[in-house]
Amino acid sequence: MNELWDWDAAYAVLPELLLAFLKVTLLVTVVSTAIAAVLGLVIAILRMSVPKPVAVVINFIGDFIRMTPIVVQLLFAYWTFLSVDAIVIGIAVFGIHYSTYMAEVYRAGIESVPKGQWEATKALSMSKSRTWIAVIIPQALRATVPALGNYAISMFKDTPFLLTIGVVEMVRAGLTFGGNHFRYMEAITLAGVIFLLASYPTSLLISRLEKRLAYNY
Amino acid sequence: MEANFAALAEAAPRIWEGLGITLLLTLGGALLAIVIAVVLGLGARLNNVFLRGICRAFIEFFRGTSLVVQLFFFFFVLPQLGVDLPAMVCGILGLGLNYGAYCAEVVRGSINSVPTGQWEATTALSLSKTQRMRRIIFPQAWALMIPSLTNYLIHMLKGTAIVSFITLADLTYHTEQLRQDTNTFFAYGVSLVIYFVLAYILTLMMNGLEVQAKHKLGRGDSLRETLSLKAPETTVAAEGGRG
Amino acid sequence: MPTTTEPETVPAPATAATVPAIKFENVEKRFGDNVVLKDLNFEVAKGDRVTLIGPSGSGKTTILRLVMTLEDLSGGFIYIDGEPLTHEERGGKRVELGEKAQKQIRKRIGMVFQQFNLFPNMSVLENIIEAPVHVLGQSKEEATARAMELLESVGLPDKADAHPLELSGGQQQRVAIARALAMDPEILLLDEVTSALDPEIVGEVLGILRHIAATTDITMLIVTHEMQFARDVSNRVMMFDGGKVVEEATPEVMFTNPQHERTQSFLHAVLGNAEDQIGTR
Amino acid sequence: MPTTTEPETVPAPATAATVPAIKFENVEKRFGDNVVLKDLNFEVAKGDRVTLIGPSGSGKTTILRLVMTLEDLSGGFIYIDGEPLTHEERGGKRVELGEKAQKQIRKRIGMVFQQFNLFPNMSVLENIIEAPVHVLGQSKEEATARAMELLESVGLPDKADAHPLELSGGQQQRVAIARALAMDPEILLLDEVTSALDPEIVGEVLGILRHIAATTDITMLIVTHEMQFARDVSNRVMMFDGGKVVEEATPEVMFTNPQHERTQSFLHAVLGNAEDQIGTR
Amino acid sequence: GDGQIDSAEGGEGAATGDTLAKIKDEGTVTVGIAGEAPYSFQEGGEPTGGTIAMHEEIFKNLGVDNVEVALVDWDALIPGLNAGRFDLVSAGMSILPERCEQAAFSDPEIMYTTALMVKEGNPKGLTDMDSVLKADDVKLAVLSGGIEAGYADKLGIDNVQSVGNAQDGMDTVAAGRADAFAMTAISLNWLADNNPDSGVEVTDAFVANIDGQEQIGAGGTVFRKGDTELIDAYNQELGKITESPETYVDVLGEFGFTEENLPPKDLTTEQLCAGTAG
Ligand SMILES: Nc1ncnc2c1ncn2[C@@H]1O[C@H](COP(=O)(O)OP(=O)(O)OP(=O)(O)O)[C@@H](O)[C@H]1O
Ligand SMILES: Nc1ncnc2c1ncn2[C@@H]1O[C@H](COP(=O)(O)OP(=O)(O)OP(=O)(O)O)[C@@H](O)[C@H]1O
Ligand SMILES: [Mg+2]
Ligand SMILES: [Mg+2]
Repeated sequence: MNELWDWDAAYAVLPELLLAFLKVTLLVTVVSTAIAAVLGLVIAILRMSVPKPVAVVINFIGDFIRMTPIVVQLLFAYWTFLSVDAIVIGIAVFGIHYSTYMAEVYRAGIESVPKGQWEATKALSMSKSRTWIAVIIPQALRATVPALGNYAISMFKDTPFLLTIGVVEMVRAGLTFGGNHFRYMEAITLAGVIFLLASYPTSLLISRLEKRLAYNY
Repeated sequence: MEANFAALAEAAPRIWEGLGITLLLTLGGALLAIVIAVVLGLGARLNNVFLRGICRAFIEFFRGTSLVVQLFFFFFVLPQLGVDLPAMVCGILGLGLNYGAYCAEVVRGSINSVPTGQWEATTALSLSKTQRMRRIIFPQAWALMIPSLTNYLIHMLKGTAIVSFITLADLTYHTEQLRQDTNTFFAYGVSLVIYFVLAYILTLMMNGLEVQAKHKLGRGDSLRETLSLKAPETTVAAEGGRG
Repeated sequence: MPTTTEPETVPAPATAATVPAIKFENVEKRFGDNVVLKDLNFEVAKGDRVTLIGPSGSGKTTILRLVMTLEDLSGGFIYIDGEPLTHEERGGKRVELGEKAQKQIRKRIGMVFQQFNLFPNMSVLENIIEAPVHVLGQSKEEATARAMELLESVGLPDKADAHPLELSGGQQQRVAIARALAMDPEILLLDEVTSALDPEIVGEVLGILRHIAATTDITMLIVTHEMQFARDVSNRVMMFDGGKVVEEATPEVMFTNPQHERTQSFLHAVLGNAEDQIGTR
Repeated sequence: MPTTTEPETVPAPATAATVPAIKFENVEKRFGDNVVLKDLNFEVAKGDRVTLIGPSGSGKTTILRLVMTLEDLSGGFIYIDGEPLTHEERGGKRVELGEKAQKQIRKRIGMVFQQFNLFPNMSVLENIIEAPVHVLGQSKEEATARAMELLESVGLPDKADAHPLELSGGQQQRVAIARALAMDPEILLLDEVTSALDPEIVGEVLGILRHIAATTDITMLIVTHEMQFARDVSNRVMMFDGGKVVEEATPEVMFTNPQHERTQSFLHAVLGNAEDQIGTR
Repeated sequence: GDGQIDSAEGGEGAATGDTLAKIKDEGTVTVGIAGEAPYSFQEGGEPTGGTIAMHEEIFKNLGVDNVEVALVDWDALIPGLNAGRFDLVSAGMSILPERCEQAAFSDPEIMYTTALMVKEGNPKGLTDMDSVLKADDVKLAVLSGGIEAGYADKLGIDNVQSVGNAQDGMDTVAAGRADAFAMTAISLNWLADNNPDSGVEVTDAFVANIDGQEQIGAGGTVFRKGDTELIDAYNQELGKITESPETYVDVLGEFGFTEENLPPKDLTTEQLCAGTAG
């Protein structure tokens, strides 16, 4: 019977995990977060400014995307858009999936801007676009920065799903190593540790940010 | 297309069974998660540094490592240490602990956002700490936390899609099998729709719960909300923790 | 001018001097089923300072918000300088004006809110120059120069770069007043501008307003609980109740010799509170 | 009793009649670096009705909150009926009392808040019987009977099953008063209980309190901006400023002939606001 | 059922080495499979496939009538074996030196040759790995973690797309996401035969050649390292099947296995584990 933990295997798999982490996991997380942040805001504003029936449609699509597993969405997109690279599909699906969450965060943020602020812009005859840009969005954003960070972390931990469309991210790299060497324990455990090491400090940073933003207001 | 539907009809009983597994995991996981969330959420507010530290470590650990890793340990490693749990128990345990840790932050955040006036009134009436929490604060925090809990319930439903890793034949597994007999597009389409309908129903139920809870606090009245597919509010303040 | 009235003259077109600054014509305002204002008619002449008084819920705030187009008008018409504000009669029908037309008129109206509503993401100066620069198209220098003048006149010349939330309530309200004045409004709406302030600070804000009333000819529509301020600044007081103007008079008459029974009991409750309200239960 | 004083008698132990209901001894309260109260000493005799007045931020609320143990005491001692509330001197050292001991004394104190703080998850009746049942251990019937009496006395007998948020502000505050009284407190703390209410409603709440003052012998410590109410109900007024008692007198003296310059200017600002404050800028 | 993908209960706890006694006692052996046709998979809920047929035969002879399967992910086969969730892995896993350090293999059971699945008509004219390497506009799909992935890596083919399972590989080629899919000939032929409408075909099998060295690939059954008694008994029965081409094809032929897949007598697991075969 082989022992539970083998340091040699751990040393052997670590570079592969880190490489995949840097090349795929981090790339997808960062680019997709940027997409989600921007697209989410666009959706949130669009929903509040288009006619009701259009808003209903946008809402429905958003709900559909938000309420179905990202794994299935990845597969669906992968087999539908055949000329697109898997990594691009991955980034796009993560970006779009999380943009529906971000749209909700922005909505909450926008709604948390006191009604008086809207009224003041009207009393000053400010235009709609200027109202959004100069008053509403800056205030809404402050409240949403922590949530954005939280979703980035949660996206980060969802990246293993990329393995279903053949993108070799960290966990896939670990499993491949495991398959070749029949040692999974070290690969999976180290992947977990890397997740923890990357996400915990980030979330600490976010809660500090959260507190600072809260006090400044 | 007809061949697709024929294959679907043929696979229906198995998909139905997979649906059962998915629901069992979701609801079992949710029950465990809420218990863990309340325990850890309250524990993370304790004055005792030691107990609080344990709760915090627990929360950070289960949030920080990913669900796949946790399932791997419960199903494949624990037996080597002599603890041999059935796959379903492993699944529920993994989901419950993972999402319980997330929800603990929701519970803590919601309790903290019950207005200070309510806490002070309980002191002015000399209620004990347990009475205060049980009778005054928690019932009010409950209404605040439901939207975020709904959010995580949907996450959990979606999270069950990976349990084939621990030999559970859930909805995703069976629709994945369906793919061998139908075109890929169709199989995943069916899967998406089923998940959406499930999530929709769960959301409606939770919205109903929220309306009821808010109504008890004398806020929010209409059934209209129950009927609308209200997006789970990500109340930035109440969430407090990390999504 | 000493000319005799010529009988054949057609009714003179409303001239600037005779057209009221604000005119409510059969105004109705409903919130759902709740009719707050019904068939309301009144006029405010140019340069007038009119105070609205009345019990809580009588619709005073609603009137100001209608003028500022913060609420939709359910029925009737409001005219500013004789021009329709939100709706006009066209071919016997009541038609809503386009956003553009409304905006044109809205520019002439300024409002100061009970809760100040300063923009917390901008400095005091930025708050004041925002609209002049982006709405009136003033240059940044021009707007800043004017803003500094206004800050001077509200007694806060050294707070230009401060953050609004660093200021006390009274200071915030003075900035809000400066911000409204920076748009050079013809009409200024004031809704309980001191009721969110500590009693000791109320005076400084009212002093500023008194000064503005004394040195400009801006038309003012004021809602306040400070009866002394109403008496001091306004030249007309309108008592509202049940969505109607119950009584209308100069402050002297209104506060010393109210005619209507409802006005009497209201003033008794508000002014007389300290003296004998307690004993009347 | 007609006995002569015996010279050899040791100082009589503090009896119920002579021990003050509340005693502050060298009380200090800091928030971070901000020293709000410093070396504060005063006493409130049993059955006294003491009103605290003073400018905003002078620490009035803080004093009430210290008595209610809602704030930690930074230094000094507070005694209730001669018993230490949160800290006592033991062997020359200042030691904090256990939660149990504090709770025992806290039971004798009731507080009514500016924002009412009724529990929204309970009906009016449940709000009132909550503490009697779960803290004093009364039976539900007993507590309900007493609650109905109290609701009667605050004029709301028909609102027992209503939800707090369905009530007007004034009604909510009356329920809050009933809830505090249901614990039969020896000391009642009132912090600006009317300042969240509409002016017209203030009277009904003050009337209730006047009634309570007239019909019970509860010791009351009151913070209010309603000077007339202070004059009406209290038998002592304490003026605070800079964390100190600046002046202390009966209401008659305090309001008609204040001695201290700070008191004069404060009362001038608060009471005289309507008359001449506006012109003084 | 209880939702478990298999219908079996699996082995109990971590293995203790007396697995042979246990399965004889119970009359049931549980084998882990990853659902790969034609080796071991389920059809209509029933386990079937080449290695399954072989194991049914062998364990019947060992006095164990009942072969039950636990269907898991490919990557869960070894963790599941170690966790005692089943008694052995029936998936024709390749015998490789690194793997031998962690688990025990039976004697060689199946010889592997490689083939390429390509679009019908083989538009790029591919024949083997070298032809893929030479053509510079060819994208090659490989099973992630499969031997072919290693071949591609060693040959320096970098236009590679990894796929999760054989079905994905075929779809990838059929959909044009890749030009060729390299895998064992047995699997590819089975796939192509069972999906006549998919628009793909399979090239002739070849033995991959890297740096002039033929890559001898052979697969076997995987056991826990301590189960020596079981392995010995198993190998003895296995020998009766691999004894001659006739007996071999008799058992496995139904699933597309031929004489070519019968390992040569002189090839041993020791050689394969030491990397000295071929
Ligand atoms: N947004 C709204 N939705 C529904 N009802 C409203 C709304 N705003 C005001 N009302 C109702 O309109 C009536 C008039 O309100 P308004 O605020 O104009 O009164 P007010 O005279 O300003 O009172 P106060 O002195 O308390 O400020 C009230 O009955 C109020 O409940
Ligand atoms: N929780 C707190 N944290 C920090 N500072 C506080 C806190 N509560 C009160 N203070 C400070 O203590 C001082 C006294 O406050 P307090 O509320 O007792 O004044 P007050 O006399 O009741 O004023 P007001 O008339 O405005 O109610 C103020 O300077 C205030 O800023
Ligand atoms: Mg109003
Ligand atoms: Mg106070």
